[in-house]
Amino acid sequence: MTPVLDIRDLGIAFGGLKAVDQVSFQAQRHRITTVIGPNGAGKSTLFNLISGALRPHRGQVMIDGVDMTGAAPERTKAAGLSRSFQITSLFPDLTVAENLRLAAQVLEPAGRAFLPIRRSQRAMAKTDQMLERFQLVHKRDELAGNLSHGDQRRLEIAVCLASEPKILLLDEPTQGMSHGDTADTAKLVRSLTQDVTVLLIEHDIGLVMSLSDHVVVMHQGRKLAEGAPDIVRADPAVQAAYFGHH
Amino acid sequence: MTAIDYLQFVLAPQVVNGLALGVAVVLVALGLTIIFGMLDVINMSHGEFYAIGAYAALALAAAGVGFWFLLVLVPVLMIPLGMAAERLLIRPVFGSKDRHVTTLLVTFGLGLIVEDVLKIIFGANTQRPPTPIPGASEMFGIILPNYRLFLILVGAAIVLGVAYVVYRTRLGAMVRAAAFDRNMAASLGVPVSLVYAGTFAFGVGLAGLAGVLLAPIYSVFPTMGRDFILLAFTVVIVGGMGSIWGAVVAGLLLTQVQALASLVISPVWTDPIVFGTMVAFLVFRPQGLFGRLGHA
Amino acid sequence: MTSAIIKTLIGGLLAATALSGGAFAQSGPIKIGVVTPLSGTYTPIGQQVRWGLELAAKEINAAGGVAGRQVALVFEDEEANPAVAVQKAEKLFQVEKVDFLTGTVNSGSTLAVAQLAERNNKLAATTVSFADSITGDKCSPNMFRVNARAEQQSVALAAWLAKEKPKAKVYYLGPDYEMGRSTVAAFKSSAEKTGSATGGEVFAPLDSKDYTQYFGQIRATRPQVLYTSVAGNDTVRLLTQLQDFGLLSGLTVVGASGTVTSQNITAIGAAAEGFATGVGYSPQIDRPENKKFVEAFRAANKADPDLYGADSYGLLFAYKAAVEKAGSTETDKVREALRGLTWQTPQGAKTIRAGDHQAMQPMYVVRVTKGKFDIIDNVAAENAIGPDACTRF
Amino acid sequence: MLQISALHSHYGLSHVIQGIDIEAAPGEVIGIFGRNGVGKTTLLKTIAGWVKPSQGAIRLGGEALDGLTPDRICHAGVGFVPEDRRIFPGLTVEENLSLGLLQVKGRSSRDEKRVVEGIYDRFHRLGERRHQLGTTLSGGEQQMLAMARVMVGKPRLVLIDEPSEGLAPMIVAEIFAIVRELREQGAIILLVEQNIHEALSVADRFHVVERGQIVFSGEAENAGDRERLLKLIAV
Amino acid sequence: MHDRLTQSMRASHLLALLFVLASLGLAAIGAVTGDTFYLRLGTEALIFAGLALSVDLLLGYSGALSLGQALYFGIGAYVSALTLMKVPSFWLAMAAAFAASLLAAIIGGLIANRVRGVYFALITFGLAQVFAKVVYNTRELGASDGMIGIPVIEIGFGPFSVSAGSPVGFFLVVLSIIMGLYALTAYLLDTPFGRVLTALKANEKRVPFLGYSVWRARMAAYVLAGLIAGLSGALYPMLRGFVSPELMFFATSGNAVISVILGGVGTLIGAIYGSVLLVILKSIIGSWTEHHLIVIGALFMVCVMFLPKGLIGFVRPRIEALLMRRPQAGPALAEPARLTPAALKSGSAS
Repeated sequence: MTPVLDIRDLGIAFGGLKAVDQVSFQAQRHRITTVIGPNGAGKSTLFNLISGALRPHRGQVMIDGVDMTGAAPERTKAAGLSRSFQITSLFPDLTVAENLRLAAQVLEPAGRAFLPIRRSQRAMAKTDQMLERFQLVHKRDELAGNLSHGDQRRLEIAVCLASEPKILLLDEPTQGMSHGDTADTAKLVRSLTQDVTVLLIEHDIGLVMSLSDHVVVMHQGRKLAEGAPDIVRADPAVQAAYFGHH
Repeated sequence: MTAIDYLQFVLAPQVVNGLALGVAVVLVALGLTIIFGMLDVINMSHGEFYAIGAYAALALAAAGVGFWFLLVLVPVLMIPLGMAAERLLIRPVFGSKDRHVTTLLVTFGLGLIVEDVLKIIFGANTQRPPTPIPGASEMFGIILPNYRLFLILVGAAIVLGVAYVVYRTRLGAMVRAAAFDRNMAASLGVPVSLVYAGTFAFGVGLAGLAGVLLAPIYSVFPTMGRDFILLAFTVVIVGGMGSIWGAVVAGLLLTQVQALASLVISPVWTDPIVFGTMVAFLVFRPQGLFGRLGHA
Repeated sequence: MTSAIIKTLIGGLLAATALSGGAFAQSGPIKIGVVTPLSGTYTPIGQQVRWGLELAAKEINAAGGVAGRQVALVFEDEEANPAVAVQKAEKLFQVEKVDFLTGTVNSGSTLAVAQLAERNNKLAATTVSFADSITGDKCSPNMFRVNARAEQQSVALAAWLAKEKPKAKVYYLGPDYEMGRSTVAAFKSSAEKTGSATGGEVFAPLDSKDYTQYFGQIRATRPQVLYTSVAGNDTVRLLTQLQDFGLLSGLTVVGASGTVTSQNITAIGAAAEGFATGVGYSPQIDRPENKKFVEAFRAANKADPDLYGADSYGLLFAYKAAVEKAGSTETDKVREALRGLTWQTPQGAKTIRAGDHQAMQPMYVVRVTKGKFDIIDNVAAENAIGPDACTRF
Repeated sequence: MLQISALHSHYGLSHVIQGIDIEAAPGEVIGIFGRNGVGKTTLLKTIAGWVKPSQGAIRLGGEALDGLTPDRICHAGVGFVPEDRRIFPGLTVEENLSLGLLQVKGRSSRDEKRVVEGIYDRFHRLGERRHQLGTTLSGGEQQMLAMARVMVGKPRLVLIDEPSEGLAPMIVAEIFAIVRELREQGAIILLVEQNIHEALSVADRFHVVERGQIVFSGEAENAGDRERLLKLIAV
Repeated sequence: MHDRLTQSMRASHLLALLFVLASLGLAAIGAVTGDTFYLRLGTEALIFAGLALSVDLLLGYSGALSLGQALYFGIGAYVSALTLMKVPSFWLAMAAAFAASLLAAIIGGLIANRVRGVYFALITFGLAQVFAKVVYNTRELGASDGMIGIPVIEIGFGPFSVSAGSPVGFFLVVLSIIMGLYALTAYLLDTPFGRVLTALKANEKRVPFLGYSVWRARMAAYVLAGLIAGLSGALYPMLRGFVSPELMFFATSGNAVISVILGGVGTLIGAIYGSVLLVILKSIIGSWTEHHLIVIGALFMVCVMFLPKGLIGFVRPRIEALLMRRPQAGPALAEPARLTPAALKSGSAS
């Protein structure tokens, strides 16, 4: 079986700095793959390369066996890849339900684009389903900009999921959350794997260890190690990267 | 017409006259580009500040103030006006999400008002202060009025002076630092909001100075603010928002293009050409020739 | 509920205007609408129009009015924009129920208002626009012109030029828009008829900042005469720049009547010296009627009248004569009365040619001497008028 | 004396600093450790005035800093070396340095010159490149410039965020030498650093931050505290 | 259950209905009193309301400020005028204006949509300026004088026909066309397609990651706005019988922007109310003083600074609140109490 996401030898440089350098790994279907690494390791840049926000200078991005290297975000989206952002990027002037519906309306056939939104039944149903699943039903008509931070982070994931992607890229979904919210979110992310493959950036090592099926460690743009959580954890190179050089 | 005649009577004067116009355009564009580069504000009322400068010069000259003193007095008088405009109109909307658009709209409204107020105070008729330096000089058969010669020199001096302040002094470093990185500059002790207001006022003062200098050549009337503004915007965009050298190069270049193009095609088409250049730059090189001063 | 309020409001508004407009139209004052630029670039001209009309109305009313009825002027600002002019003209016709309309300055406005007058079956006149087309190929049975059109001006000026500088080489510099091109063409044809040679021509964009870019061509051609038809601020710039560049010495500058006027002559200063143009009016015209008019105008407005002020002043007397002759303010009757009407104005008798509604008038050539226009030549009305090119009526 | 008590701040809607207390005396280096995204940077930004505290107090030598604008905080004696150095791109090395002089008011231009020359003596590479644009320097040189820019102002409190990030080990050692010099000048230093080993070599005490709160405080010299620290932020 | 956008559109529709009723009232009164001027002035206000509508579609939904929308208005007017002078057919003129403004908007969009924000504003400003200058100097188009002599046409609707010269008749025709354009725009904004446009203003960066092409959405909005402006412009020569280059000048575009700001950005109906309001204001101030620029300028600045959602933006949330309360008054009493503040906030915040 082909991996749902196959990253081959990916690289990009800004000026002289190799932000991502020869990174290769695969994400297996319905598994959680987590990218970790100290600040500036190139994790977010990697996400940008995969999702089409940046065009790589070298290497390939294969989604479900199809080469999507350098494709624009709307095309990687169409290929089944959905991503969230480290800094919440919602539509603050729209309500929670509208945010979700906007994402879900890609599910509708193109011909519906010019029919009233009420007729987009699949998108409407999906919206309700997402509200339910992410416990946002009672907030459906609130403006996304007025939600609490935790709710915004959750909505961010819900928006990504509303378009029924194959792959979900989550960039620090628990950033800025309280302990309780973090635990809830972890549970939520775990539950997502029934439907999708998850690629995660996360700093909370406890969370990474308990949640991930596979961990990729990045350091200064390069892949330092990869493997099962506890194997990676024991790797001395990884320890050194985190604590500095001796 | 012989080739020599063409060169002496047509081509050379065209280039020299284009230079004088270029200096005028640069003078108007200078304040505009500094305000844009520093504050990210498109000051649609810049032309009206230029008109205020010209009218102030006219009124003060009528009250017996000499031209040389006006060159200093008018810009100085414009500073508090600029400060007030920044404080009352720009700052309240400066933090809004659509700063570009809101400041553009607010200054657009201000321009409407100023134009009408000038008409109420000074009447609708065109006026013109006497040329402070009369006469003309001839060099190699090219006649250039002394005042234009003076304008070219003073224009160059002003540009150099402004460039010196901006690029060579601590004050200039503070301004540029605040434009690049507001927070970092503040953390080094730069009083950022004062610098912003001061820069806006400085730009307004420059517009006023341009008004004093150009009034004897281009005359004074209430709608004069619209005169240079499109060309000045073009110069700012082509030169790179906030770049002083960019404004100089683009101002001189565009006026030369205009001057030389008008030799071969109907002058009416020179506007579309200049404008086409602006569009081409916006589309293909939005940072302009020289990039920008900062991104506040 | 709100809609009800709006309805009532609008209803009241309409009812009020209907009352004020309709019921007293025949017995009250004769209303004359003036749609003229009171803001924007043409404001100075609009001001002269206003002053001239106000003075005439005052005098006519003091002398018992028109056919015993007082004259009331209703002003509207047209912002030198035909779209606004038409809207305001319609307001004057429909709401104010004016009997007659005047005041438009730019020819676009005049033409658009002429068409509106036709559709409203009212009469209008211009005292400023001099585009030949207004009483030529775009003539209208409802539009009259009491000022001199471009061709009259050119004929007079060319006749003088042939005497003053026979077979001179003339260079033409016009503003690059319809008016500029037609005035240059008109003068060129008149001047070539009287023996002048054409040195070259150039059209500068309207609102040019700098005319120096054309000076090279002018110097290279070495003309004796420069004809120009730029106006307003553009003239100030052109002439002072010519002076600054030392081009005025040995060059006779002539131009259209709107080129140097009382609005910009002060700003032009010494650079205006020697400028000659063909006009239908000058404050210097040595007639007692004119002296009286100039004095009254000065007393009222603290400014000299120029051709716009004088022609606007004269218009009201034409209208008065026509209404009194027709014995009515009805459009058809007044139109008939205006056709062929001869009446007295400060500058002498004018006659409206029935064929194209263009006033025939003696033409003067005036030249700036010491900041004032001096009359230096004149051409009889019938020699300047030119052929009737109107085919519509 | 630095006193931070019950400090809270928000970044947008996210409640980043959730009640932090820190005290420090002149000449003390305090290490602030913790994983990414726990609020270390926001803590420094809040002290520097880039982020307005939503609650709590910051006092330096008895003077209240909370709620002041960054330039007022600077003049109160706070120097800030932020993450990514924030060298002004259009300014030369010397101009970058000269802005640091603004912190001390009323210095004569001769004094200022002497201070700058002192910096060039101390950092030869900056002296050699004084007329180059600051951004043309290498990462290590930029970090030196950022620290020198603060040094010339004689601050009482220096906030340093990740000075060793992305730098080669040799340069990291130099950077920490500068931190020591600052300490010797009598400044209080708050040091956010991922390179725990280097940081502990200069720090007197440290705090570990997790989700906006201090979860552990210890002495740099105390072996037990160090062990606890490593456990807390271990991979 | 309706979402907030649908809800605020419903409030807009109520205001639109109110507008139509008031207009019909005016028409009725006008017909009774035999008024011509006010009806024709109203017609003109409606035509310019179409232009304002197109500005609002760009500014209020896709977030792009066009300072040169008069370009398409002018193209529509000129093409309609040229057509009418050859063949006096309403439908042909509208079709020609449609085609011409479609073509022009595609070309203009390809140029202007390369940039954003303030650059977009400057490019649209310049495009209109240059094009207006060219028209101003083209003799075949009447140059600076414009073109007169556009015939008064009969507008055929199957068995009926209305004369463009009839004040009431043409007022009603224009009213239905402009309100039709409003309805069409409002309809489109309530479709999945329209929601993508709305998303552009809210957070353009996120849009491609939801699977929509930003460029295509911006182009669609631009072309649609160009068409609305062009079709509105096509009506102008039918009303006034002439066209002049001033229709494309900045003053025309600027007035449309002022109308939108006055009425309320992003409300659609606000553009229409704003346009009518501006005409009334100008008419009142114009007869009182020639210094109307001061009043308009000051009002405009006040709106930008203190009433960023304009008059309708001020009124509409109240109507929304009313609308929300009514249908849910029965079963869910708790619901409206919680929703109202949010609905109110949506109007004044942001």
